[in-house]
Amino acid sequence: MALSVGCTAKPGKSRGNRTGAWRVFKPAFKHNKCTKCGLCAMVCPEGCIIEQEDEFMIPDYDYCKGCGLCAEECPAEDIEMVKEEK
Amino acid sequence: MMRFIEGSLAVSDAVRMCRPDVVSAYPITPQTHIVESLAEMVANCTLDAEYITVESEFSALSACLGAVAAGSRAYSATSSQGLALMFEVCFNLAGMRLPMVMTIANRAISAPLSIWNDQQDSISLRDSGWLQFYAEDNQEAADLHYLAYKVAEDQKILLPAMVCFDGFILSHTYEPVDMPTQEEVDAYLPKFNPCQRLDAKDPISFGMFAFPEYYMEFRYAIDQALQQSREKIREAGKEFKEKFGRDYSALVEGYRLEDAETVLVAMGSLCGTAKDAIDEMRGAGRKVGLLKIRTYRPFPGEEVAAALKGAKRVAVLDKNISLGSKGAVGLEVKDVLYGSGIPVLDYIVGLGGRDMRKRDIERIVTLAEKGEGDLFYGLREEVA
Amino acid sequence: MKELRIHGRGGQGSVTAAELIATAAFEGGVSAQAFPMFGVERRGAPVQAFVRFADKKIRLRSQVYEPDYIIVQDSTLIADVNVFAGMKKGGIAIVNTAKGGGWTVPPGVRLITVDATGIALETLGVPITNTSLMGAFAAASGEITLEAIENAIRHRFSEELARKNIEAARRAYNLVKGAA
Amino acid sequence: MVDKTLELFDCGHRACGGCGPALAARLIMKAAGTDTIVVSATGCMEVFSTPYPETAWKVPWIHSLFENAAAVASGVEAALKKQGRSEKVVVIGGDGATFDIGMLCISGAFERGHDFTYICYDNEAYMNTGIQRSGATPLDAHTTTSPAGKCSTGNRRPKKDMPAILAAHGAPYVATTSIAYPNDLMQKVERAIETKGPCYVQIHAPCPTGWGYEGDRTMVMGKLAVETGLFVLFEQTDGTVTRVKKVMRKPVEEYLKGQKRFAHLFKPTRNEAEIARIQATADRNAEKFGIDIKLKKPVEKPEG
Repeated sequence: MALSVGCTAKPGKSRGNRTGAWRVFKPAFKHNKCTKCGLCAMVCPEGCIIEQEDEFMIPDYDYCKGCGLCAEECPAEDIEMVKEEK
Repeated sequence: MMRFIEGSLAVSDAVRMCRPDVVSAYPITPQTHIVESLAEMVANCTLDAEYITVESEFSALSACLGAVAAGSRAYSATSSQGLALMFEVCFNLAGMRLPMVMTIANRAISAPLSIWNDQQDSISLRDSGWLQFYAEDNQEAADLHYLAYKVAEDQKILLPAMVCFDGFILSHTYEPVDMPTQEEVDAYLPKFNPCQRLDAKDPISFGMFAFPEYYMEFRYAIDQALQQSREKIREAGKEFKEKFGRDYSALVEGYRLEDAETVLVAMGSLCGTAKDAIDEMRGAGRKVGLLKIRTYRPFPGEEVAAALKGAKRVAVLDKNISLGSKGAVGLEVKDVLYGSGIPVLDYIVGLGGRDMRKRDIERIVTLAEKGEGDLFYGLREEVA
Repeated sequence: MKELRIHGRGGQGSVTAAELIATAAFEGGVSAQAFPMFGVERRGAPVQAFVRFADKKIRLRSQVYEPDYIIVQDSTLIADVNVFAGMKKGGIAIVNTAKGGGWTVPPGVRLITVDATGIALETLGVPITNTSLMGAFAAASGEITLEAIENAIRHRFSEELARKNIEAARRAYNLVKGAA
Repeated sequence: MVDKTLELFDCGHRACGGCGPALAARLIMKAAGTDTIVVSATGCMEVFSTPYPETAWKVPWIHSLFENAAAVASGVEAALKKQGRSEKVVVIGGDGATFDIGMLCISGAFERGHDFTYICYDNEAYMNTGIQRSGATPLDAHTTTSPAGKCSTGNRRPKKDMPAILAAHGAPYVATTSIAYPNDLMQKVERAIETKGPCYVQIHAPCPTGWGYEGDRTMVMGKLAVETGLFVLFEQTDGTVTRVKKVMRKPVEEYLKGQKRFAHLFKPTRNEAEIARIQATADRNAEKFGIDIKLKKPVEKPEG
């Protein structure tokens, strides 16, 4: 790859860094009591929780660092942090 | 048109004709007349630019950085402490490959506090990645601005440039300067056309940080651009000669080098005094010549070597000192002549406004003939 | 090449005088250079400014140590500053005074006194002596013509002010010419 | 209107899990929108979002130095003006860049009246270099340069009042907000950007690593700071406080206890005096901004 002039970059490149590998605990989105309020997506520091066609939220595990903020904030207590075996 | 004009005003008028979009500077002696004059032009609508009156030189250059990144042509001017305060931003502009031009009215650096001329300020930034031009007179000082923008903004170069002229000695001197017309400058200097800029339509991240696996390559790229800029300077100088008649196609300039046994090497206004001194010495049968270095960065090593190859000895006049070592030009010349057997003697002269007269040049030539060099010239007796 | 050193006090316009004289020389077809003594002097402190005249491009950048001419804008300086220092034989010293002289000058130096302040007060109404001294200098040295001075003044000042200043320059010029 | 679905701060950035500033960046960009140029100061956010060539920013973004973001933004704004362009300029800097080293450039830029919004993500210390105190570090917080010890209770000084300083520069809009209140944050950023002239928004952005709590508690910490009165959310227009977030105040202890940086106030012995000083800070804030929700009391019988 040719280097850019002056160390610049176009958007999109950070996706090359799969931060999902940092995860120890994984948020399991149970979709039992979920009210589709979207708070989990709003508070995710990664911005990796994505609304599906059925309006349920699913994290992109390629980037989810497993911080647990979504589980802590979920008003329906419908997200569970589980130890991940990789 | 020939005008009888103060050096600072010749520079500010040249800058005006370069059509900067953003001017940002902070007052400091002896540069101040330049930016006062530009502010007046903006106030009178003879210069269509945004003039940012910053709270420090550090912000002046930072604002210029932002302006260039956003795709505008930027200009600043400073001296001495002001340039020292810009140190960090200087490296940053070059590293980010953001071209602009800044005038340095060369002045000594504190302490002790001195408002007078030497070249320590800009020399201290020789490693920053900026092109550095040194003017002998106000004609060169003005002309080098058109040339500097042209080279700096070239797509293969994209580096900032300093046009250095000796504070007070040139900046406050009235002399005749041939000023071109706006049309002539427009025909020589194209509009700034950045290859990338801050633009919501095509987002780019500028100024990222580099891990060890990339940092060296980016520094290498800057060095490559500077190395290649020699050819671009020659080209731009040649075109300058075609358009304006004055020849800047070489990075150095020889004066009476034919059969010269002692060759003086100098930068800036000292070259003028040296030329007069050489004429007198030649009149007395002494074989003396001068090599003037106009472009210090990139350093014109090959030209210097070629110009000095016939000399019996070389006497370098340095208006700066790398404390604990030698003068910055002297070191470069020694490097270039390494292995040639030609002795290079370095003289630290004119620091903090110490006046250099013809007789001082003649005395230095005498010292060089005796092989006495690598010294501060003309120290007070109580020190010596 | 001829060299002129102007002695004055901060605020008296020595730099402007140097610039005006050099401009007049330039407009008269002579190569010229004018520069101040680079200093931090405040109002009232003794200051100097320099002018060089030559028939070819002036390259020399050092200060003026052995002047062909000096102009002393204020004779009270003479007690404290060696204004005549280094003057060349055959040189001319022009001193602004109403007294008429009495100072010891170096051998071979001609002393010319002119009441530039008096002329300035009568013609301009203010004690700004630059243009009167220019006239005196032109008459004494021959380095510049009265016509060149008039042109330089016209380029610098508005019409009314230019008229008065030209009058000041002429009167000093004629006074010095008449005395010669 | 803020488009909450807009994501202009991309995945793959290298912030710690549960990072308050990373969340701040996402929320800021939702409010700012695509027609924005971001100028960043050196700091944690700059480092975790732009290791070459992996930029997380989907808008034009520039970083120059630690202390010059406001000056760079001045130049960007001037250039846009000259070119007749309409993008909005937003500066994002941490509290070190804002309260301390960048103060001169910020003061200059605000005084000159450039049209830009300066956003400080305030995590109350230099996190990028390993948790050193800044002018935004609160009273008694332990940092590596304000350590608690035998003869120290941590940071000796209260937090600098940066909003007041910038309001004193004549900023037309000054606001404080917190990542714990995403809608409040987005609304204030949007208002700042819409307001012409230099505006300031300070976002309280808890840092799990620097403060010593688990990443899942970032929102909880943010809320507790507000609910205890230690960080007041307010809005100031042309020098007048126009809106304040009112709370049912909790004792400061509830906020302090959950963070390692205040652990020395509780262990080995409870430091009543210092906890009282911090409580007094909260009480003063409550008094000054009138944040307490006053419950209606039963009407007292007249005497006699």
